[in-house]
Amino acid sequence: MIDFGFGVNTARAINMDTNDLDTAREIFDRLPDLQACMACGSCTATCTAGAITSFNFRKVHTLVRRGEYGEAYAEMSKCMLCGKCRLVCPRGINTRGVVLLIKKKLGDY
Amino acid sequence: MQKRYSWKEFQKEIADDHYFYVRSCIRQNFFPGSEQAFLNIMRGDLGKDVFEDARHTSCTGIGYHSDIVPLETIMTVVARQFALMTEAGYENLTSSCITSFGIYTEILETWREFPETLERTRESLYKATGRTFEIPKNVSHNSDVIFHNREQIAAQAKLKLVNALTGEPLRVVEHIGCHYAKIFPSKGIGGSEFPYVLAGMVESWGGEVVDYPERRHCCGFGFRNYLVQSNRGYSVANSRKKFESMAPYKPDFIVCNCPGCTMFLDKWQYTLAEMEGSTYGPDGRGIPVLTYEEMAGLVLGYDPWALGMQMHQVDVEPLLDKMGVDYDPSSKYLGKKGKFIGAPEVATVNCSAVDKFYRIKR
Amino acid sequence: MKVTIIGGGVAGIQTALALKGLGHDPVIIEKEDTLGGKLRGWHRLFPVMTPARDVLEPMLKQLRDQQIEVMASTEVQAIESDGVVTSRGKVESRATVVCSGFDLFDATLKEEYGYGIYDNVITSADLEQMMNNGKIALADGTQPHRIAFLHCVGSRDEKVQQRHCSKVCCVTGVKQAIEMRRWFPHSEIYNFYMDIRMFGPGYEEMYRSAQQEHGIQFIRGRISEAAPVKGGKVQIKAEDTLVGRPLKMTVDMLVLLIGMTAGCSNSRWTECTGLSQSDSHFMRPLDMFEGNVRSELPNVFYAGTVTSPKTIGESLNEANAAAMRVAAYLETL
Amino acid sequence: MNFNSSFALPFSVGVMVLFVVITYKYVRWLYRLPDGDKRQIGRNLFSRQTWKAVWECVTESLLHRRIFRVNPVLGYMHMSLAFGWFLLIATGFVETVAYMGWTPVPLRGHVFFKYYSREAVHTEMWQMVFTNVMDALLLFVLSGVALAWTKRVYSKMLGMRRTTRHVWGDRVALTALWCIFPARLLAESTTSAIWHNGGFLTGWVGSLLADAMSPETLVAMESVVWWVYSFALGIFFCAMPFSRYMHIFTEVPLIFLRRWGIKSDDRPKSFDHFQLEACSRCGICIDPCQLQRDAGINTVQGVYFLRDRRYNMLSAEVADNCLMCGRCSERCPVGVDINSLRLNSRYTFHNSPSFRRYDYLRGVDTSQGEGKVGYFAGCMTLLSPRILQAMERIFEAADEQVWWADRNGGVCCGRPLKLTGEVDAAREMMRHNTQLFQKYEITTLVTSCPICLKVFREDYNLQDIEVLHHSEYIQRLLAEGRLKVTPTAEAYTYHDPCELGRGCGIYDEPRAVVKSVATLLEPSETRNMALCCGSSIANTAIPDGAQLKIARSLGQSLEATGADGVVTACPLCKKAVRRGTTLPVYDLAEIVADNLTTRH
Repeated sequence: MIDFGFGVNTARAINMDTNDLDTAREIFDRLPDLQACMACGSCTATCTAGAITSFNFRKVHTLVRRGEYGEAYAEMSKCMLCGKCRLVCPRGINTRGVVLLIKKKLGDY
Repeated sequence: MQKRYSWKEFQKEIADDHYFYVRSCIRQNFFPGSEQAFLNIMRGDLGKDVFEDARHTSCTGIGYHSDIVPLETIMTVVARQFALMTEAGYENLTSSCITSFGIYTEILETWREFPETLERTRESLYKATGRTFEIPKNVSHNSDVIFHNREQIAAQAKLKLVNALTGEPLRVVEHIGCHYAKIFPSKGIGGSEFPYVLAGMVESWGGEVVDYPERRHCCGFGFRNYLVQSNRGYSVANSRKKFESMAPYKPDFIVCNCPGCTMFLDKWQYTLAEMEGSTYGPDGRGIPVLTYEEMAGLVLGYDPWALGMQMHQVDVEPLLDKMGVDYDPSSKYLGKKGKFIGAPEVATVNCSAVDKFYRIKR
Repeated sequence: MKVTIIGGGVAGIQTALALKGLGHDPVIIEKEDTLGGKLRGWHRLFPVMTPARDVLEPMLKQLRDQQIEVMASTEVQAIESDGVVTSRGKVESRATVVCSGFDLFDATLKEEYGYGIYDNVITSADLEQMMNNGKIALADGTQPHRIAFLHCVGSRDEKVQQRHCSKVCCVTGVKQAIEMRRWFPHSEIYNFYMDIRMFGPGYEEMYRSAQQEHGIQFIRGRISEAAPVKGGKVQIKAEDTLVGRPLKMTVDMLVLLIGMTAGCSNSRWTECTGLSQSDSHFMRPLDMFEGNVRSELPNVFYAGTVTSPKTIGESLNEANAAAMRVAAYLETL
Repeated sequence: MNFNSSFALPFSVGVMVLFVVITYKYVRWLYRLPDGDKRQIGRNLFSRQTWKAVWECVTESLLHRRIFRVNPVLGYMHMSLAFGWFLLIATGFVETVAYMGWTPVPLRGHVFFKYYSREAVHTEMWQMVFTNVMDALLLFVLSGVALAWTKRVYSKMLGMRRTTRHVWGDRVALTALWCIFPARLLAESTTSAIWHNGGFLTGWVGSLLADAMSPETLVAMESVVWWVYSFALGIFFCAMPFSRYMHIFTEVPLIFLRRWGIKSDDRPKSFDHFQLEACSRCGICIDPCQLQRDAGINTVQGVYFLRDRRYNMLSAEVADNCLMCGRCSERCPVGVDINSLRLNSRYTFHNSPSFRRYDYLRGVDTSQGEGKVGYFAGCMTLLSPRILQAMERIFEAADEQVWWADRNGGVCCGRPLKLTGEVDAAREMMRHNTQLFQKYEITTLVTSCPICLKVFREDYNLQDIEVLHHSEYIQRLLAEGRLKVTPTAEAYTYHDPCELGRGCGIYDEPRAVVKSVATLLEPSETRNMALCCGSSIANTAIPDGAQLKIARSLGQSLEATGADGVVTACPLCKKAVRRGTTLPVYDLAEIVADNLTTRH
């Protein structure tokens, strides 16, 4: 192997062909109302943790639904589970349940 | 491929004869045989009038796309090429380079949309060189010209793009330079989504074009992305994306109409083989990358070494054998008078030392 | 009094029925050999999956029962002040209602999606046809597993000179996705959209049930291009704009939700009468409110999608409104 | 007397098994108690608590006083079985002693005394008394068994809308239990038919048998029915430690341990076994559960949760799907602390090491203002700006200098996280907020959120800071005359938030505040049996639709009071109740702030 002084960048694209979508499927089979998310972002706007850190609940769960699990556990662990998001969600999604479920499915504890 | 009728909607006018020829910076250095082959085919096989003025320069497109050369400067340089053409009494410009072709097209469109820029350019050119120029009647890329004459070449063909052993058509991946039609779809044969310029040649000469998911994707050259070393990882990643996408279709070779693409699709295969150990052709070899002139030259029976194919990073011998080309493998690195011109070191992408098979003469 | 109705789609038929009811003598001129227009090609209608047939058949029956005159396979060449000139000669009338409808967007113009090039790229209209024929399958006869719908093909797109929103494709996309889920319960279905515009009663509820009960995934991002993959599949690229990352996937079937473009006959109406067209080439009604079924000419009226994209229900409403307007106009004569 | 008879074998085996298993369990659980608990027992062993425990064993384990409060018939059923059987055993023992004097008699001798004494003379007056007392007790127990049968078929008669669905082991034990006393009646009656030693019941049934059968048949039948009786006892005793009937014995150590101050914690510990196995699965907890009542969720109630956990088949879904409103514990005849057990089950499912997940909290301080009184709005109050505004007006009217801890967004109190079982991570938040309170040296901490209140009082270690709910604080201001309100003609009903009422025992202060401005109307289920709003943060499994159903049902009960408006004292309840009623819903602070007497 020769070092040419540069590496090969990895693709940024979400590849739905190679991503493992089974875990994502298990997640929304358990909480089908997550599918009703219409990405209004009010959860992220009201988020207690999001006010202090870069945690973005909407983005993380959307990535999880696309099979992008990296960082999801660590990100969801920033959540304080205070429940404000559930109160503001116009689609009545059980957001706290989503946080716990994603952590359970993607964590190693 | 039968369904690819859409190209018919994007037909452009290609001059039939009397071309003023401008060269490509990259090709002069890396594929000099291809440019010579173009002239030989045009003049010798097709009997066309192609004029070349030794005073013409780089179009400075690489500098322009790397934000080094300003627009006014490149317009003046382009105007000078046109002045040389006008002085020689020609009206049809044909360019060896896709970047140049894109530059000419872009500047002509700019002059059309903003006539004041044309006036300013005339003034600059006159002040700098005392020259005047006419707008060319027709601007084409060399591949357009070959496409235009593809049936005549087919008629004169000594070989077809067919596997000599099995009789199956060769599977060809065609790669079109981004600046050929992605900027002005109507300036390319077949438009930007399904350009037909190379596919037409391949089909006329008996090959089979492979359509694959990343067909439209850029080769990764991207000027700055290659020129700055720390960005090269991005450049090579684009090529890899294409290779990974085309590899399952087992192409026999890649044909390009752009200097940069030919170079990078060829050389990045070596780089990837050395960096990651991955190759995309059969038996741990790379996929040979040809220019359209080399492809035309092989069809017309030219000697591959005369076409400059020893300059390739990925060895072409497997392809030549497959096509049934009559050539002398041992004289690969022998120059015009039989003088050894030097051979590259053995590279992973070529799997094993070529001279083991062919006893290459030094 | 005699009234000519140009076009025998739902708007034309309903206008004729309403005018007949008001005691006038309508004649429908239809360029094709059968009445019903685009509705004939549709399988079920949103938002409650009414079979298209159940809407059309009773209307056609009424038309026959009331012995309304129909001139099929007849093309209107010009509208004049005392009637219309057709391919079968002049038809004299006191008023004309233009119900010439819309054209389906030609998906081959969005070449990058490969319609007509790749076997398993089809349009929403093709899908309705498949459902009418009772068989949905890939080109090789097998069942699709992964299906993508692309919204806004030929709508809101400057590149194909379609600036307008075709209005019904969003809900059609949702409807067809649900239908596909019923045909293929184990499939994966993705809808790629720019905006979801659920403007009508029950539409939003349908959208939600598509997401929640039918497990259809909505990805916000327009597909940029389709490319072939071995085995007749299609690779599509889009940006998942909600996470800000490009996304690609291979699908078995790509359904393009084609929009409504202005009817090709609109330019003819403009040429012969001087009636004006909107920017998107639909006929421009007198105004958007009180005169929305009237034209700039006192004896020419509009109903249905000749003036803008509309649902079946809206077209029917306009037909009734136009009939009322025509009747009022005829009384002034 | 000769006590050698083979039919007693199943009974003897059963007793042995029962004794060994129970001893093993109790010794193991006690041994595994944490050292702190053991020291606690040592301290309280010889205290008044022990006597109280003895008395509680009598009133609860035998007489089932708490069940009588739920429903007298149901209470009678449980009492007749427990107390009746106890008396049968006790009286039987005395009877044996009376016959035999103080000689060693095997256990089977006491239990099957009617059989062994059949050849003895029964003519003495005291003998007749014993015989008839024993018959009376048997009848007493049989009446309980009859009621139990009835309950299976028609539970409403005993005041229960739903009864427990049992597991297989329970069914075996239950069937055996139901057989024991009819079998005993039959056995004793058969013997009586042959030997004429029965009382009013067994004698009468015996004479009926004697009329119906020949003496030979009776003799043959006698050995069979005594075998059946012994088998029923044996099976029951074998099944008992593995079934719900384990509660018969376990309730006793539970009562003692509880009296000695042992509690379940937010992490599982050995004491939990006593609570788990003291559950008789009577199912009284099912009816009060609003998930069952309003949302049709039938698998998560206390009885099922305890059962699943005891048999190691608990799923996170069952553990998580609970509002933790505490209504079930209020009714539980054994007094099982279901919420704590559920919490530490969730700990098992969800607690993850905290690592550095809340490192981002470091240095976060968005507080403003100065004062010895700190106000902590809590996340939910931040979504109810009317409460914030009302509190601001109240502080201003009372001339209080206030330090606002989280008005611009702060760090959650940690209780929601704790309630999901992530106890370790919740500590991080608690530590952060504690440091914040200490940094500003406040002496009083007021919060308008009962969720925060509970965690401040229960888990925070705020030594010198008095923690008050705003209802307590406002009531105090009113009492001290620092705040004056003008009464209105409105009539309000008050909704007890679970965390405030059952959680912190605060019922009277908010009512006093409401009464200072309006007439107070109580809903039918109030104070410790007040309904939950359905939006409890303790439940992470419930879908939105079910929350809404519960809120609507609560709304109906509040509307039934005829009040002009609903007052509550929790921002989360306020939002939830509003979804379930058309009445206006206010926070306590709002009605006070709106009716402040302006000073001149």
